[in-house]
Order: sequence, then structure tokens, then C-alpha cells
Amino acid sequence: MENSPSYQVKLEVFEGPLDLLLFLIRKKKIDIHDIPMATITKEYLEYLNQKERINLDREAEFLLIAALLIYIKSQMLLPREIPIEDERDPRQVLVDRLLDYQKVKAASLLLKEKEEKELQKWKRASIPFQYFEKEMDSLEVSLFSLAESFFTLMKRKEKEEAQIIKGKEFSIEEKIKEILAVFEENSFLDFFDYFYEQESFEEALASFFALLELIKSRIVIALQKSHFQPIKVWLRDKAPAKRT
Amino acid sequence: MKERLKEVVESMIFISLEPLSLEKIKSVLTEFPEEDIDQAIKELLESYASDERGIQIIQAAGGYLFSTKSEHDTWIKRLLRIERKNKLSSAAMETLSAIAYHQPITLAEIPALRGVDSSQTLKTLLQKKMIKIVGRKKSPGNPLIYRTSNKFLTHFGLNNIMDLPTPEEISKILDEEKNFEEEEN
Amino acid sequence: MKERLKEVVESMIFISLEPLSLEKIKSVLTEFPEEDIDQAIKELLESYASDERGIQIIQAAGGYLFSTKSEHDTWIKRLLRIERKNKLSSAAMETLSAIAYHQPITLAEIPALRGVDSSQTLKTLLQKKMIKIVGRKKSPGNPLIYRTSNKFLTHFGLNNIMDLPTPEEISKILDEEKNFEEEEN
Repeated sequence: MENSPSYQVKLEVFEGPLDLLLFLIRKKKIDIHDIPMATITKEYLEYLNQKERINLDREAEFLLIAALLIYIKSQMLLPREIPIEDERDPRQVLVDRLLDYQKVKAASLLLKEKEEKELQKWKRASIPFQYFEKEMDSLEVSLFSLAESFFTLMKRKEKEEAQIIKGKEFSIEEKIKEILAVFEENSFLDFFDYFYEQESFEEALASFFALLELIKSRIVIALQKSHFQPIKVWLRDKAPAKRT
Repeated sequence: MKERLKEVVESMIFISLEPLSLEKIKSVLTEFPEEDIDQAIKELLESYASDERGIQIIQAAGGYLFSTKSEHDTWIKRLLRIERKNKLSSAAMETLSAIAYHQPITLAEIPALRGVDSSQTLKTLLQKKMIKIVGRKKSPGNPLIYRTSNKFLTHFGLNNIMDLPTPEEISKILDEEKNFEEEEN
Repeated sequence: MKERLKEVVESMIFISLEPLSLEKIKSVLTEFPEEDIDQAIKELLESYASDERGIQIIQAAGGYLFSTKSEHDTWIKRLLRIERKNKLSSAAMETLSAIAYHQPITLAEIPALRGVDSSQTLKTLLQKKMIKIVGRKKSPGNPLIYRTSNKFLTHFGLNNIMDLPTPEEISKILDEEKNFEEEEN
């Protein structure tokens, strides 16, 4: 087994088996369009045999390409009735894949440079605070936030169904007082926590209308930094002026 | 170099989310003499005061901050309103997902899914043409039946309603997201 | 008034969080002739290119956006106490370029290019909103189809997808790598 210092590259540094193959091809100064299958297969398998270098999770992917190499090698050795020039070179599949991969890898290096350059230019992550409040309730909508809302709902519904207690009436006025009382001890009210603590669906509904009433009369404001972030309800005049 | 110092201070004020104080500026630009920094700020403020620009540097809460000019307020409001229009509120999103996954659906069925009254949101969605009325249900009261519209598909880049992520796909990605956020925090 | 229009456009670009497109600017400034708006933007860009300022207007994802200049990176980082911003991993970079050059693409097509399973990386890219789902392929299993997003363009400072490194640039870097290795050996 070859063990020269330059060979002591951990398998983890390779993005995958194609990356390793390209490395071996360059190292051996092999023409990618005329790969000596016996040599490259031997090199590749030797590399793979150094088990300690292999992350087991990724072994299958490396073995898959090993199998491909061995298969192509065997195809090359088969006696042929017609000369090989007249049919497709069995190596072509591999060459095509390597060329495609090489392009993707080169492009990713070029993009990396662009990223490097771009990351030195800082953009404003936020807008000036005088417009902030108005923008807080808006959320960027993606397909996934759409679906996410749905599943959050489903989970909430399950819980609510288990907790429905009929018969008790809740007054919105009482709930308004209750919410305002929260602010005497806390600077803000956590929207989800607050509604999860409600004993029944009816009570949650009354609380929700109370909250809407408080928002409508501009006493409180509900803020959310971004999607998936907790929604916090603040007294309007004590609300943070901007994102942190 | 002094010219450059003015630019550095400008970019620092630009990127700062809160009013940037003189002390803070000096604490960052340690390799420059204080009087050079004072001078750079003075020149910067002068150039913004004299040049005809759409943005200005204001002094607030003991620091410097960029802001738009009040005379452009009309346009800024119009721009932000248009931007906001393109986005849906989270209530609208919730209602829309409930409808998307349970259509055809009636108004009465939505609160069962969302836990809150949804008639207002439904109206907004109708106005935005995200949903449409497709008929009436043959049940007591003959309530209206709703479906998502073509505009809904376009808004979310869907080819047809079958393109909505399946529950399996979503829960996979949600699990991911949770792990991802936990890692980040 | 034309001078004022330049200022209005400047304040609009300033206030916008995402690259602001010409169409959007025009959709806000409806009472101005289109050619006046074009002229105002042209002059605005010229003044930012020629004047010595600490901030600049860049073009990304088909719109205009303010940013600091890269030569001030050191100070900004010191001010914000941020070592470096979210860089993508090399696996993410590879997957992203595979998608960028072969879009629209399905998850199953990516391992054929990279030689490794890419579902995990794909999820990360979706979360980072670098790619988006654009529909489903009409083939067995109806797999989801992915494309790069506007955020991808902005992240790499590309104005549109045509700005991706060209085949010529790619073969150049491949030649360089080869030569470099030959020198080394």
C-alpha cells in the first residue's frame, strides 16, 4: 500500500467518489479521455482499503463507483469479435460523469470566489425604525411557511379537541383586563404560550377576541422578528422600536 | 486617507441598525487620531446637508443614523404598501393552508381547523382572489363552498394543486428545520 | 423636478430590503414619465460611481440595492462584531452549482452529477431559501422540481442567471488547476 505523505489525505476532504477519482487522475497525470482502467481501479481500491479514512456512512457511495470501475475494467478485457473502435468505449459512461462533475466542481469554486467578494459588501438587514412597526406583521411567504402553518394548526387542533369543556361563558372584557394585567409583571406576552394555557377552545377564542380588540384600539402590538420566531405582544408605547 | 476615513464612517453609519454614537465610531477606528475622525464626521454631515440626496444623516438618541427625507414620505409609503400587498399576513396564510388542504371547504369548517373565527380573513382572501366560491353545500343553511384559485397557484409557484407538498414531505422538512434552528441557537 | 426624482428613487432603493426592480420603481412613481425615471436612475448610478462615497448601489437579482464597499469590510466587521457571514459549505456549493447549471432539476438527478446523496444538502438550501420548488415533474412518482431563487442571485452578486460563470471561465479554471499541479509535481 502506497503511503507517501502526499497520499495522506483524509477521505473526508473529498466531496464524494467522483472527487476522489478526479484527484487520483490528476495525481497520476492521466488523460481523462483515455483512462487506464487497471491503474485507476487499483489506485482507487487501495485508497478505499485504508479503512480508517472512511466515514462508514459514506462508504456505500464510494463502493458504488468502485463497482463501476471494476465493471468497466472487465468490459475492456472481454474478447471481442469486432474491434473496439467500432463500438462505444465502455469507459465513456465514466468519462461523461467525470467531465460533468468536473464542471460542477469548477463552477462551485468560481461561485465560492463570488460569494467571498459579495460577503464583503454589507447590506442593510433592516429598514429604518420609523417604518418598522408597520412592517412587523408582514411575513415573507413561501410554499413551506404555508405548509408549516397548516401542520402547526393540525397539532393545535388535536390538543384543543382533547380539552373542550362546554358550558362556561367567557367575557371579552374580563379577558382584556386579564391581558393588561400580564403587562404589570411582564414586558411582553408570548402569544403561543398564552393561548396554550387557555383551558378550552371557548376561553381561547374569548382571549383572542380580547387581544384583537386591544390591537385594534392600538393599546398593544404583536411583533414577530421573522417566520418561525415567537410572536410577542407588547404594550404599544413600550414596544421595542426596532429589530434586534 | 482622510477622504477614505469619511467613507468608512459613512459605511458604518449606513450599516448600523441603531443610532451610531461618536464613542462607538472611535472605539472601532482605534488606529485613527480622534481629531481626524471628528473632522471626517463634520465633512460627512456637511456633504449630506449640501448635496441633493434622497437620504440624510440624522442625529438621534445620541448617535448618527441614515433616514429618508420626510418630503419623500408619499412615495416611500406607496412602495411599502405595494411590498406589503405582495405578502400575506400569517392569519391569511393559516386560513389559506387550511383551505388548500381541505378544499372544497365551507366557512364554518375553517374555525374547526384554525381555532379562530376566520370570516374576515376569508373576505381578504376573496378580495385578493386567492380563493373562489365554487357553489353551495347541500346541507342546512346551504353554506358557500370555497376553493383555492389559479392566482393562488401562481402566487406560490405551483403548477396545479397536486404540487402542494405532501404531509410526509412537510413533516420531514419541519423536523429538519427544528434541528437546524436548534443548531443555530 | 427631475433632480427631485433622482432623490426619490434613491430613497426608495435605500428603504427597500431586497433588490428593487425597475418595474417596481415605475409601478410606484406612476405620475412620472418612464423616460424621466430611466434618466433619474442613470444619473443616480453615475453619481454613486463617480463620487467618493462609503456606500454604493449594486445590481443584483434584477434590482438595485445599497451596500457598503468591500474595502470597508474590516471596519464593518469590527463594528458589528461579526467574524464572517453565513458562508455555504462546500457540499452546499457543489449542490447549488449542480442545480444552477442543470435547472429545472429533481432531487434524484443531483446524485448522478455529484456522485453522493444530496437530500440533506438540498433541505439546507431550501431553508436558506437559495433554491425553491417550482412544481412537479410529469414522470413516475411526480418528483418535485427545483430552481435557484432570487436570494441565490443576490448572495453571489448575480443580476440574473445568465451571469453565472460561463463555460469559458470554467474551462479556464480547469486549465489553471492542471498547470498548477504540473508545476507542483
